[in-house]
Amino acid sequence: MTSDTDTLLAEDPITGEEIELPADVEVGEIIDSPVTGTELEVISLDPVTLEEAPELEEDWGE
Amino acid sequence: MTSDTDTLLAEDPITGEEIELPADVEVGEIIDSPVTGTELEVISLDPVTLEEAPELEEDWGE
Amino acid sequence: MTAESGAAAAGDAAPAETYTASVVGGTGFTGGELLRILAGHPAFDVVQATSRSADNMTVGRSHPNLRGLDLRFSDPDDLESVDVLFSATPHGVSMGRIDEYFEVADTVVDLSADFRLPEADAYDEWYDGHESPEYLERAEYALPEINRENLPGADLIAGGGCNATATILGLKPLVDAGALGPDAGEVVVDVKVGSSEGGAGGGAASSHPERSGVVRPYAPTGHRHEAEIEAYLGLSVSFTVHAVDMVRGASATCHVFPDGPVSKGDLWTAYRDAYADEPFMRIVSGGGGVYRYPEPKSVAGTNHGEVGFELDPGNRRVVVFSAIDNMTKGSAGQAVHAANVALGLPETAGLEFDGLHPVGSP
Amino acid sequence: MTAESGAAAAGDAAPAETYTASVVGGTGFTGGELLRILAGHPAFDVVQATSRSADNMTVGRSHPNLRGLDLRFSDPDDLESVDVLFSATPHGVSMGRIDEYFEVADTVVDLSADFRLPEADAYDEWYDGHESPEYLERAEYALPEINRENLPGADLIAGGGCNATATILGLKPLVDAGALGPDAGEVVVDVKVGSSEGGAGGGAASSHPERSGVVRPYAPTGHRHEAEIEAYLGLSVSFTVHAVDMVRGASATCHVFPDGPVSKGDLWTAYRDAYADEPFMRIVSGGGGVYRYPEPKSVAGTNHGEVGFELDPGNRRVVVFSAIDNMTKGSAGQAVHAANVALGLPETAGLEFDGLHPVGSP
Amino acid sequence: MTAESGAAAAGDAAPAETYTASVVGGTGFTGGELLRILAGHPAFDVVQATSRSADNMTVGRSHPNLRGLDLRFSDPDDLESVDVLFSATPHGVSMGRIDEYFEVADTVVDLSADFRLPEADAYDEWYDGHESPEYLERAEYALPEINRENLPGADLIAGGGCNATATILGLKPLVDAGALGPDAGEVVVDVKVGSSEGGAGGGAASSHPERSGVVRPYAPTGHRHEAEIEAYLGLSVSFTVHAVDMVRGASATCHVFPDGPVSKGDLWTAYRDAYADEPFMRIVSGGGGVYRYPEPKSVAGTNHGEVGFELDPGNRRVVVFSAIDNMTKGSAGQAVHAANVALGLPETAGLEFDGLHPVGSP
Amino acid sequence: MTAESGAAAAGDAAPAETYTASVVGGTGFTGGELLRILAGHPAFDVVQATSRSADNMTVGRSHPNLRGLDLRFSDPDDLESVDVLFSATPHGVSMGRIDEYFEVADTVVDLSADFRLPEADAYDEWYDGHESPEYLERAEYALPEINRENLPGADLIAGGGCNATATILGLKPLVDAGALGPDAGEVVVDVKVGSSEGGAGGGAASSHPERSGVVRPYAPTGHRHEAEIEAYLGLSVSFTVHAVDMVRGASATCHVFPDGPVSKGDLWTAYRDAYADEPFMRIVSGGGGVYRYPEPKSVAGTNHGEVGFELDPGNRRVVVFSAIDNMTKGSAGQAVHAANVALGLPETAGLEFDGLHPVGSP
Ligand SMILES: NC(=O)c1ccc[n+]([C@@H]2O[C@H](COP(=O)([O-])OP(=O)(O)OC[C@H]3O[C@@H](n4cnc5c(N)ncnc54)[C@H](OP(=O)(O)O)[C@@H]3O)[C@@H](O)[C@H]2O)c1
Ligand SMILES: NC(=O)c1ccc[n+]([C@@H]2O[C@H](COP(=O)([O-])OP(=O)(O)OC[C@H]3O[C@@H](n4cnc5c(N)ncnc54)[C@H](OP(=O)(O)O)[C@@H]3O)[C@@H](O)[C@H]2O)c1
Ligand SMILES: NC(=O)c1ccc[n+]([C@@H]2O[C@H](COP(=O)([O-])OP(=O)(O)OC[C@H]3O[C@@H](n4cnc5c(N)ncnc54)[C@H](OP(=O)(O)O)[C@@H]3O)[C@@H](O)[C@H]2O)c1
Ligand SMILES: NC(=O)c1ccc[n+]([C@@H]2O[C@H](COP(=O)([O-])OP(=O)(O)OC[C@H]3O[C@@H](n4cnc5c(N)ncnc54)[C@H](OP(=O)(O)O)[C@@H]3O)[C@@H](O)[C@H]2O)c1
Ligand SMILES: [Zn+2]
Ligand SMILES: [Zn+2]
Repeated sequence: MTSDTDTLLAEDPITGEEIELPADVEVGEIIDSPVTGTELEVISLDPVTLEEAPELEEDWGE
Repeated sequence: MTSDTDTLLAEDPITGEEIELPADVEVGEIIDSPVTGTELEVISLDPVTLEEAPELEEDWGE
Repeated sequence: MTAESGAAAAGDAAPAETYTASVVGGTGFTGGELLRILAGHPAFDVVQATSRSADNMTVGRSHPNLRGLDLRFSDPDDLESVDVLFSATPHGVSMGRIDEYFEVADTVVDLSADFRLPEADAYDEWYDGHESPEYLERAEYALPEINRENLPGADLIAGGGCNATATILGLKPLVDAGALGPDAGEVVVDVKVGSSEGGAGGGAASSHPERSGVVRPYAPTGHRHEAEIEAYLGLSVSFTVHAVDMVRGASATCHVFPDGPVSKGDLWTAYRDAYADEPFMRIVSGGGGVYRYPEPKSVAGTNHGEVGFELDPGNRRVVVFSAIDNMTKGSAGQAVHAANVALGLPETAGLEFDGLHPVGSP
Repeated sequence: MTAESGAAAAGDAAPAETYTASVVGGTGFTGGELLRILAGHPAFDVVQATSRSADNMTVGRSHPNLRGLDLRFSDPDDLESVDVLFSATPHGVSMGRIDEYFEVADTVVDLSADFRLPEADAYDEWYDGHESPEYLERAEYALPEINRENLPGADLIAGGGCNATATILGLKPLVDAGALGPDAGEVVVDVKVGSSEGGAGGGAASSHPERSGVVRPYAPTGHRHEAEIEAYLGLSVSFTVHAVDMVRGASATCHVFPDGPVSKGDLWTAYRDAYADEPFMRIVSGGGGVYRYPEPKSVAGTNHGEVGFELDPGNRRVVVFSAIDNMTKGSAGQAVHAANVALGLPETAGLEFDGLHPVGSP
Repeated sequence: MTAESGAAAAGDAAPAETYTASVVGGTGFTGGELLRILAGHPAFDVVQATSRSADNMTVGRSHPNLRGLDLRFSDPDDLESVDVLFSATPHGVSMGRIDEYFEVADTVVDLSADFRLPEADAYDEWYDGHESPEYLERAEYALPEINRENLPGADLIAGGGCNATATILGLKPLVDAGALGPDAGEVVVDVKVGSSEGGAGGGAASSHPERSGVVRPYAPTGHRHEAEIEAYLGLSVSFTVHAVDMVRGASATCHVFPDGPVSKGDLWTAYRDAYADEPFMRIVSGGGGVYRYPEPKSVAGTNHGEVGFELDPGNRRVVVFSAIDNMTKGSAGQAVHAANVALGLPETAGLEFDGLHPVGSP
Repeated sequence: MTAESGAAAAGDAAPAETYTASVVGGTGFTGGELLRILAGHPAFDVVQATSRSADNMTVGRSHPNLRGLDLRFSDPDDLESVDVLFSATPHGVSMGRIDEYFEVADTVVDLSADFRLPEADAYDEWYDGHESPEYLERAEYALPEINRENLPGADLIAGGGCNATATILGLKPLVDAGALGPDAGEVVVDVKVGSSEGGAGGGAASSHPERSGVVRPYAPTGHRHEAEIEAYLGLSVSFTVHAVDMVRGASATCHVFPDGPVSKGDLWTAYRDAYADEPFMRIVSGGGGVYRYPEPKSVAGTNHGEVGFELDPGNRRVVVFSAIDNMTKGSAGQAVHAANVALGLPETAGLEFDGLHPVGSP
């Protein structure tokens, strides 16, 4: 549905699978993995490296 | 229950009844009427004059 | 009054009198509410609660909040002698047993519709007639806010209907202030009630899957409480009742078109004149925060009634909101309140609970 | 229209045309509902959903039912060219961006109040004025049941308000039948709505502990939807809205006092004349079983509207009940329905879901 | 297969075959769900729905969402010949009528427990024995995620129990990955279910006032679904079921202590291996936003199952969450899914609905 | 102690002493609950309730049940001298102000986690460290059922966490009876809680549309209350918390695998030994009627705790159910109970409310 010209490829840090990201992602941006739904932080761009984002425990109302 | 030394007297702008307010109210402060519950704005202090505060329509989720 | 309570009165200072009480229909919803209130009431001593279906079982088996109460249901055919008999049975039961009730009790407080209407004709029109019409004149309507002066000493007290109570409490100040004279427009009363109004023995429509999440017109027109409202307010109303997703609570929205223009100040005067000295009535009308108008959940579990109003200048309408707990102010609490007045007890005795916050859908 | 869909139209029989679509305000409640409907619609291809707060995140993160949708939110400032742009933003956004919208889209369907009222004056009276009044005449009200003839080919469509939609659907048959002429009494409309009506960004009053179990007067008088009802029904109504404990649903109870006596037969005729051929309207009025009158939960998740009525012979009142899902018939479904009519698609395309039973408080 | 569907198959391209179907127990909750799904299914044509209590009444009277369906209930003793007979009756009915069913139908899909367990002994232990044990071997368990390979061509299909389905879907990936070998600790399964699980004919405990707002242990131990889980997972579990305040939904939290240490990566691998290609299964495990783990309301009305997990490093526990709609994936949807596989139809046919957001307590 | 209460003590018989009290965090949920309980408590006189956000507003504006209370919020920086200061602020506030608290008050009762754990290390591990570790030894855990002997005369009392309270109350009898020795299996605690547990300031996940109808894993693993349970039961538990659709209530289901075989009689003995003399504890385990096991709604609004159990002979499991109201027994009620013990007042003073029946989702 998203036009495929506008995507980047990266590796999911949890499953190792190849995933698609929008072409305009920037370093430091948080984006969710299409495989696991996990929030990932963009660590570098060339190549795109992703890391699990630290969880915001408290925002969820314990 | 509140110690009675610390109160001011004023007139409720809606019912005309005499009401008690905390001694430390300031001009511009919003305070609720003990009679009607309406939010009142402190217009002046000597004597204490109150006016119905404008309602914040949108804060209540229509 | 029993010897016991007489002795108590003579003897010592505190809780001067103790009255023995029984509850007929003790497994029911309002019967359980009566038991809860009476168990915490300083002047009542519950000696019997009846049930045909749970005879000999503990009261706490039906009402888990009353597990601490050391009482078992007994057969309604074996009534004990008491000072005050409360009856919380379906419509039609008390009218057939009223003589029997007076044989065992000095005072009878009935929560059903059986003695609510002053005229026997009304029972022909709205119900299936009346078996003991000779008691109708003797009966006093329980709602102190409109009938306090006739309650002291009354020995037959008829609890109001919950929707009627909400409506009467909402509109009475306007009636008293003369705002609803001959030129007034139609009075539309749109009621929303919880599932406990149907009593403990619900059918398919009362099952959780079917009854959850509803806004269900369950008495579109022709609700019997209209008769009561007409009798005690002198007002014919257009009445519609909806079931909504709560267990306790009745909320009446009254759309009123007064004779002539009224101001917000007029309304405050009318409502404060009516209720400023009432121990259970609160005027909640505008203001800030989350709770600006009457809401059933603000009064759930309590004998409070909340009323409030708003003005629709464009078309001269006054909207009146009235909220009660149908189980308390709308039945068991009202009954105990009336009994308090009848017996000369402090009006709020046993009815001090102020409710909870936050609270979900009580 | 894109080349793609043009080609499709020329070429072959089945799914003749495909239209590209975008949703501005895609994280919102009605935006999510639009995405749900469009994703299942045979003639639409969603190419963009915007969000400022969730830019680049998957749509499924906001709307768990759309986890299967391979789409990420993008910035509302970078709008793609589409055939149809749906905007589901708060009041005031679209009126400021409408020129921009038409630069990228052939057809604009706006779900806010920005283009609903025909006259700019009304925006001064009920809102804070209008920034682009020149578009008001061009806009067509989305509700096909009252405006079908003007929708084909329309390029600016204004979705109705949910409470207004429920009310208009309930009363229109009586207006058309001439029952509400100059001698009719006041029309009282008492509405009950779910919490999704407030949108995704609720405050303290919308939190679960405070909002659960309520019957809360939240627009006692002066609700803006009155303007819409007056504009499209030619009727001034006394309007009060209550929040009740459900998430989806708007239920309007209209208390009506017609010019002269009406019979149940008259009512059936009026409502059947109005709705017998409407694909989404159902008349539910009496009968047996649990569901005898309109209820929001019977139509939850669907584009159906239920209407029903009852007669109060004593005082000439007609009570009309009308129930819709505010997220569907009351906004996103209505918008797609209107787009279907505007583009010449089958009216029910994408809107076939019939709802669930049993269902709790959807 | 009927002549009709044969003709269709021969004639034209699209929906190659149409199968006639009947639903025994059509007034019930799962019967209604079957009717809803089959009515929207491209390959089924519902020709009969039975009821003893609502014989001759329209289906829409029981199920308001099906008011558009032109079908009346008929007597279960007058079964018509069909391709597929679905039976949604209480436990014990089908086992007594199974010969009769096969006289009128080529394929029988039974939603009760009557043909779920492979061994007759198990019926002696967990139920009251079995009347037609000779059919047990012939029956295939309906859940395609664990029994897909045996379904094509099956003519007796036994729908799983809803709590068993939730549990099996949650634990199967761990079993397949070998994480629950002989040294694993106890497997605790703590289930929360909605009120529709009890079926349409509830008693006092199912009435709205008693059933609202509960967290009620209703099967503390000894639930019959344990037998099914043991039969299909080869795992003995400690099983407890609670009723909570929703209508649809079953949520199983499985507390598991694997043989040895596992990592989050191991878990992702196990679950993706099991479900990546499953059309209805979703892994929801962490991430951001409001919906981070499986929730029944995310799948309400759909045939989806959500599973997720979390790791408790301190004590080597894996917590697995599994959520389904008991009426769909947990019964009627599973049954149609299995029938699709059995008949060679596309697996998702008739089961495309993706659910709603926001949604309250469906 | 103030002169006032000293005088009272010296002078006359009835309510011997009156203690002045203040509530820091008075707009919050547990702050409001404290105010409700203290306002009805015969021995306390509330002289101050603080709020930064509602300074000078009436208490009734935040808590509609307290509209009858003649008290306005004041600034937490202007604390009055009182006998007992109750603090109901978020974690981390009290530890920074504790010196200040003791300057104005003789006794401090803190409802947050700030003084709950006996060791400073635990704050490093589970929280963000501790600012005033020197107070930890002085603090007494509030729950009288496990710490009654240390409360008399205590001047720093630390209220327990609600989920920890439910768990500790459920498991303590088994620990005391020695059933959970070194050979016992894992202890799994599966908790279900209401939305008030999150406090008054909820975010998106707490909004009514998102929070209604959920069974939502909100602390799958790693919940901080584990630390408390370990500290006071000496037991490491596998702990998972789910949000369900109620406002008040915490229900813990503990799945326990004792060292060796236990009988139902053993269990009754263990629980009766632990709780037969406890004024607020009830054992509810089997029996008839609708309410057979502990349920949060049976204790809503009360300081009662219900515990019950069932035996799973097949695999030696004991299932323990424990239900409390998180706002009362789980926080404010527990705090007042502890203060009663500390000051030598009757234990149940101010805590007599027995709850409601029927009641929906309180
Ligand atoms: N629910 C409300 O909100 C409400 C409000 C105002 C007034 N009321 C009125 O209060 C009355 C009771 O209502 P409810 O809601 O409490 O009803 P309910 O829950 O159905 O209880 C009825 C009780 O009456 C007993 N009972 C029934 N038939 C009887 C008979 N022939 N003789 C003796 N006992 C009999 C039943 O117990 P057994 O079958 O075990 O004997 C049960 O305890 C009704 O008249 C109702 O109109 C109710
Ligand atoms: N809810 C109903 O039942 C209902 C019924 C009928 C009509 N409507 C109308 O439909 C509209 C949307 O209602 P809703 O309930 O869906 O509201 P909502 O849930 O609050 O959603 C509003 C959406 O608009 C986006 N947004 C807000 N300001 C924006 C701006 N300046 N520019 C671009 N995007 C903006 C928000 O996302 P980001 O902040 O992420 O950009 C969000 O996606 C309103 O006009 C409402 O009156 C609603
Ligand atoms: N509810 C669930 O979540 C769920 C999930 C999985 C499996 N199941 C299983 O599905 C079956 C149906 O459950 P349900 O919840 O739909 O039950 P239900 O709502 O009680 O419906 C039962 C249906 O069976 C009919 N029926 C009863 N006895 C019959 C008989 N002797 N002969 C013919 N028809 C009879 C009833 O209608 P009439 O009385 O009008 O004939 C009714 O239509 C049960 O075996 C249940 O275990 C249910
Ligand atoms: N909710 C429960 O079920 C529960 C159970 C057991 C224990 N607890 C504990 O009890 C405490 C309160 O919980 P709650 O649910 O009542 O929370 P809440 O509803 O969020 O209330 C917090 C209160 O503290 C005030 N406050 C916040 N920060 C403050 C500061 N820096 N200085 C002074 N006042 C401050 C707030 O009012 P203003 O912003 O107006 O000042 C508000 O009145 C928490 O520590 C919680 O862990 C809660
Ligand atoms: Zn509910
Ligand atoms: Zn709810």
